[in-house]
Amino acid sequence: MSFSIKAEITAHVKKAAGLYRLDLYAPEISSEVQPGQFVHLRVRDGGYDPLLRRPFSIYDTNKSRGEISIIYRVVGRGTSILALRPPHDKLDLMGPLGRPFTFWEEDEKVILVAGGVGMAPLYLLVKALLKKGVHVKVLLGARTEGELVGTEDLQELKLKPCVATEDGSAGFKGLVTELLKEKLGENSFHRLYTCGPRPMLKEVARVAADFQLKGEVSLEEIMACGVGACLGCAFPIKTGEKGAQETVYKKVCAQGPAFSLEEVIYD
Amino acid sequence: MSFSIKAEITAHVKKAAGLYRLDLYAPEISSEVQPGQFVHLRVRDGGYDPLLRRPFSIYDTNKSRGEISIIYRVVGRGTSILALRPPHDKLDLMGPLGRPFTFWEEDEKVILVAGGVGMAPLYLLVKALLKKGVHVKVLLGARTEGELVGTEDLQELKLKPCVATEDGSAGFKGLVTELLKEKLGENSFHRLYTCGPRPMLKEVARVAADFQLKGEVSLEEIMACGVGACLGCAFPIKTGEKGAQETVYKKVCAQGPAFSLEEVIYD
Amino acid sequence: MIDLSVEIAGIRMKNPVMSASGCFGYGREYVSFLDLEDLGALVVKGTTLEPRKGNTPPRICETAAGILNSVGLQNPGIDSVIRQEIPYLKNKNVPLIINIAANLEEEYIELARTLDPLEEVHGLEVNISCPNVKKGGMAFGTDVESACRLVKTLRSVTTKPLIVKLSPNVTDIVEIALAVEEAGADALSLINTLLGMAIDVNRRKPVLGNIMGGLSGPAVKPIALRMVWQVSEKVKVPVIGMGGIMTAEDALEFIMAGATAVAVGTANFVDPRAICEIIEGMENFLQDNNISNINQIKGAAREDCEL
Amino acid sequence: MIDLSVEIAGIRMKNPVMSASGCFGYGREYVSFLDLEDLGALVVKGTTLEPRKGNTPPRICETAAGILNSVGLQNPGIDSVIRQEIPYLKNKNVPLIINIAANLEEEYIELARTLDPLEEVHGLEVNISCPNVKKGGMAFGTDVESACRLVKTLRSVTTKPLIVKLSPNVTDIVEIALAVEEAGADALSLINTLLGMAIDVNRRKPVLGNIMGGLSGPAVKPIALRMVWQVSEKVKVPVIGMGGIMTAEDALEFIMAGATAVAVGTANFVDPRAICEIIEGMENFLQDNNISNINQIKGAAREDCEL
Ligand SMILES: Cc1cc2nc3c(=O)[nH]c(=O)nc-3n(C[C@H](O)[C@H](O)[C@H](O)COP(=O)(O)OP(=O)(O)OC[C@H]3O[C@@H](n4cnc5c(N)ncnc54)[C@H](O)[C@@H]3O)c2cc1C
Ligand SMILES: Cc1cc2nc3c(=O)[nH]c(=O)nc-3n(C[C@H](O)[C@H](O)[C@H](O)COP(=O)(O)OP(=O)(O)OC[C@H]3O[C@@H](n4cnc5c(N)ncnc54)[C@H](O)[C@@H]3O)c2cc1C
Ligand SMILES: Cc1cc2nc3c(=O)[nH]c(=O)nc-3n(C[C@H](O)[C@H](O)[C@H](O)COP(=O)(O)O)c2cc1C
Ligand SMILES: Cc1cc2nc3c(=O)[nH]c(=O)nc-3n(C[C@H](O)[C@H](O)[C@H](O)COP(=O)(O)O)c2cc1C
Ligand code: FES
Ligand code: FES
Repeated sequence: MSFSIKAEITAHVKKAAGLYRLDLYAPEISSEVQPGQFVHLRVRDGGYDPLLRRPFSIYDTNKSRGEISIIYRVVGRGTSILALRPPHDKLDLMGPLGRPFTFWEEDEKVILVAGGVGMAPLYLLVKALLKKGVHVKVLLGARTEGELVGTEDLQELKLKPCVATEDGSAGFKGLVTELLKEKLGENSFHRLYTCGPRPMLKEVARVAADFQLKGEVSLEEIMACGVGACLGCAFPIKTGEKGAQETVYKKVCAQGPAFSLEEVIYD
Repeated sequence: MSFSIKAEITAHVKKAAGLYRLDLYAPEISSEVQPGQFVHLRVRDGGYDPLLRRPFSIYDTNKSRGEISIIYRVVGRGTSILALRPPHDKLDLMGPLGRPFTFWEEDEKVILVAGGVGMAPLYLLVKALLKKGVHVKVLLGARTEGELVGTEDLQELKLKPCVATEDGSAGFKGLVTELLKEKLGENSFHRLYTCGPRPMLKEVARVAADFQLKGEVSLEEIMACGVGACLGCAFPIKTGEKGAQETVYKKVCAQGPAFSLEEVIYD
Repeated sequence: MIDLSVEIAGIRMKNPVMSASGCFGYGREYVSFLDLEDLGALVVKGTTLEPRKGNTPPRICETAAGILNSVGLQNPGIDSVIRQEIPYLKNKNVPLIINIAANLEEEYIELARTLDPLEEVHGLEVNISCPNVKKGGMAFGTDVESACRLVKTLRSVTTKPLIVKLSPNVTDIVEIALAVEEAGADALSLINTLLGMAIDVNRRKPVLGNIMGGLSGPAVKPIALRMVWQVSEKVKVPVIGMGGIMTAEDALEFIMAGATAVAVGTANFVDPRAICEIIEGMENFLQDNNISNINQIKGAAREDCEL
Repeated sequence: MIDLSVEIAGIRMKNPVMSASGCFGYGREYVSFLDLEDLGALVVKGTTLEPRKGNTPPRICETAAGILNSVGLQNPGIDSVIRQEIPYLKNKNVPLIINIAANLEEEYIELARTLDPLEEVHGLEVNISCPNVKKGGMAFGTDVESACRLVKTLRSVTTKPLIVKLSPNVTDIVEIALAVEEAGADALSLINTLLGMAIDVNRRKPVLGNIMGGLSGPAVKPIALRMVWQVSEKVKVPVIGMGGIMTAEDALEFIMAGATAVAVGTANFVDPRAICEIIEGMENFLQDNNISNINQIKGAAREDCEL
């Protein structure tokens, strides 16, 4: 079940330059959402500028308060307008949407790799995994310290994420995928979950394959409808048996955003 | 000389339901403006919704503070957005634009007829006429009391406007043009100036002609450029000698908004 | 009290607002948000004989008050639609119109033949105007002769109402409309999308994977409305107007221009309840203006207008 | 440092940004806001042989991210323009291009003959695409044969650079572009406005006095850009791109699509300094991207793109 509602902004805070956390009162969505799902929202009420909604992962929920949170980076016109919306404003919201991450009962130890705001769909997953007693290792990567997402929230869950920044301003200096290689060399995991920029995902998938580690990835693509009706958000996916593989286009909004790491064609 | 500036909102007050007064810091415009001129402003910075600027008469100035004021009625999308702009916001402003009202040195007694927000271009005219020692009679009309514009401001100038409302909620119950007929019957004037809805202007022009009273009218037409470049704001105007009269289209923005009462074709 | 019902080529609709093909999936995608039975008619995604993979992403690009799409008729093919989608829609109390597209005349015919026996299909919308596939029908839609021949042949293989969907990418849409009517179309849908493109100046590349795409949304409304005005003046068959309809007012503009019904496309992406809001808004407008029957204002803006 | 200069049919422009005809008056209207000499070239309002009264108001209607206009070529006629406007512009150091329009071939010829001897006129833009007058040129712009004949004849009566302005209201703009090039055009301007309309549902009447009007502004940019892309791939003469250019990025999209220069119309109404802001923005873009010459990115988005 999905809903189309007007959700009041209960809090809207700047976490770092260009990075915001938005809390919304949306009890229907809060109680239904599963990790990896997203909301599709209008940054401005009325008017045609911009015309389309914008999709954002549900970062966290507070079920007792009927709230959901999203974390977003200002990258263009829509997010710039969103950043100006004050508390108590109401946003046009659709959700929860999309196919959530899959849980495997047999998993005991999983590793998560997030690039920047790619942490957004993973935080709720971390919480769900911890609740199931799964051991969770989180790797966070970003260009620079200010672009890291979720470090404090993870610490509140008593997790110590391994951090990599390209400029060395925090943690390991280099790409998070190098960190991943190191961790996979040291330890074995039952599953990998990841979200981040496309080149990172490609490398994560390659590394995971090297270690024969399976997992899921949360993809992003420009969306129109968000519900599987327009076929706008297609992503190339491999299907069929090895040898006779074919490419088909799957809908990120309805058949994803979570896909299995191996089936996605990253370029 | 006209200017294109960013003007800070110094005050923005609701005068009545759907009626606002907006004060702007615009010293260049404040010191140049003549009665009857207007500004052309963007209700929202950036974006294409709405695309075009909106024209508003300059209602008043405070030269020592470098301010201009406009009075506007919320009638559609643009004015609705404008009404939400808070003090200290900056508006994109062009002005002063348009042909102002004409003064005739020989005039000693003039009558002004305003319909609703049609008072907007006339208030500065009243002030200028009074300064020249001209005796000014102002007739204000509106559908109902709440839609009257300028009553208090005129009282501050020690003028007592004659008021007509269609529903009788203030002053004379009926049309301001009936009041006009009465006044013209009682007294003679050297000139008439008017602004208001088109049917009112038509009737004012008819009545004035009956009394062989000349004058000027401030017209409104949808505008694009506001500076005479697009020919979008054309209004039909009679030219040529009686008998061999022709209709031409004149630009309200550059050849008006002030036109002589007799030359305009009202329907 | 207010009668919004209209009839298009024998299809009785409780109101004149339908979904536009390709913008409402196969209906199910929207059942969380509205009741399909509230629609005047449901027009499904363009369906081809064989499955189609669709075009390379990105397929959507937002433009000023519009969107470009280059979906490229991705669909599972008619057999799958009959097996997977139509049964679901069969039980809904809403007229079902299947939008068909093809490269070749034979494929259109095969599609019409396949659908002809299905009682649950109330009409066919023949897309001769998709700008997004190399041979996607637009060749038919921009050429009078091939459009005519196609419609004539289709007329001979099916008794289902034939709604022909026209392309706006033409010099003279009236000419094509008249020809297609003459050839046997029961109704006309207009407009499909306008061919457009966008460039990403930072990447120095077209934004869409397929380079060009079809423009829809409020940006195109003035063009769509003009075409509906021009065509409905000249043809006798009913016209279904579409292109940028976002609000009840927009829909009423099309009706007043001469359309019998309207379809809502891009608006569904902005508001999943758009169709219902539009229907409600139209009803309110009629109520407020003391008009009891929508047909009373059909073409109302044409009165005393000469061109 | 950054070289923005381009050449169109022998007209040397210090930058590629010109005013679009009808959207910048005769230049003087904008001198309060910018220095005319900063423009790449100044294209004046469409001018006819005899004075034209223009269409019944209202003539402007705002639409979603666009405007409809039905000015209808109101202008004082060529003699008056030569007497009243050209002398003023003569002393400005900016290439002056006169946009000419007519109903009949003979009128176009007379206009070209009249302007041919004037040194201060650097080029003629031949409007064969005005949608706003019954016989306003659009008949020429939508028919290959009459367009060709007109351009051939004009070519024979003037040595001035001939820029032919094309209509977007056609099925195949490439066909017309090629024909007009073959007939002797030195450059092509595209696009003129798209024919559209709007209805006031409360009055139940078309909004514009003339019923239909031409759509311009950001709404049409995707269509304009697509046409510039298609045409500049096929013709050898320079293309001047226009339609919805509001920002430097928009202008760069047209250049990357293959245009040699661009023209700015509706944007002037939104910001009287638009042309200057666009020039400055283009310069900054080139600087930021280490590109020394605008010609280096002409058609850049075409590389490795096949259709
Ligand atoms: C399922 C899903 C979940 C997402 N979750 C988050 C999240 O939790 N936090 C977050 O910050 N962002 C998230 N995104 C990305 C977010 O939707 C875009 O950043 C946003 O829509 C950009 O809007 P804009 O108007 O500011 O940018 P625009 O001006 O439209 O574009 C700016 C840039 O962003 C890219 N972009 C635009 N839309 C998308 C999109 N839908 N997906 C990917 N890139 C896009 C454009 O290609 C362009 O390069 C998610 C995207 C998807 C598909
Ligand atoms: C020279 C001039 C001076 C003006 N001075 C004032 C003033 O001092 N105070 C004031 O309240 N209004 C004034 N107006 C009218 C004002 O410009 C319009 O009310 C305003 O532009 C409407 O914007 P909107 O987006 O809210 O309305 P829209 O949504 O654009 O339209 C709503 C209604 O207003 C009408 N309208 C829109 N633009 C204009 C226009 N330019 N002129 C006339 N009617 C229009 C439309 O036809 C429509 O019926 C003036 C107009 C002109 C031409
Ligand atoms: C994403 C998308 C997919 C579309 N797919 C089809 C299609 O398969 N068949 C068709 O005839 N029209 C298709 N169209 C065109 C629409 O049905 C409609 O004619 C057009 O979008 C104009 O209406 P709108 O502005 O309300 O969207 C599609 C439009 C969009 C935006
Ligand atoms: C009000 C107005 C008047 C116009 N007049 C003319 C004209 O006289 N001659 C002409 O060739 N084009 C004319 N045009 C078309 C523009 O020159 C330009 O081709 C079109 O508006 C697209 O560009 P834009 O979107 O930047 O405005 C006019 C456009 C507008 C909006
Ligand atoms: S966004 Fe429409 S199908 Fe995914
Ligand atoms: S608004 Fe452009 S000429 Fe008056």
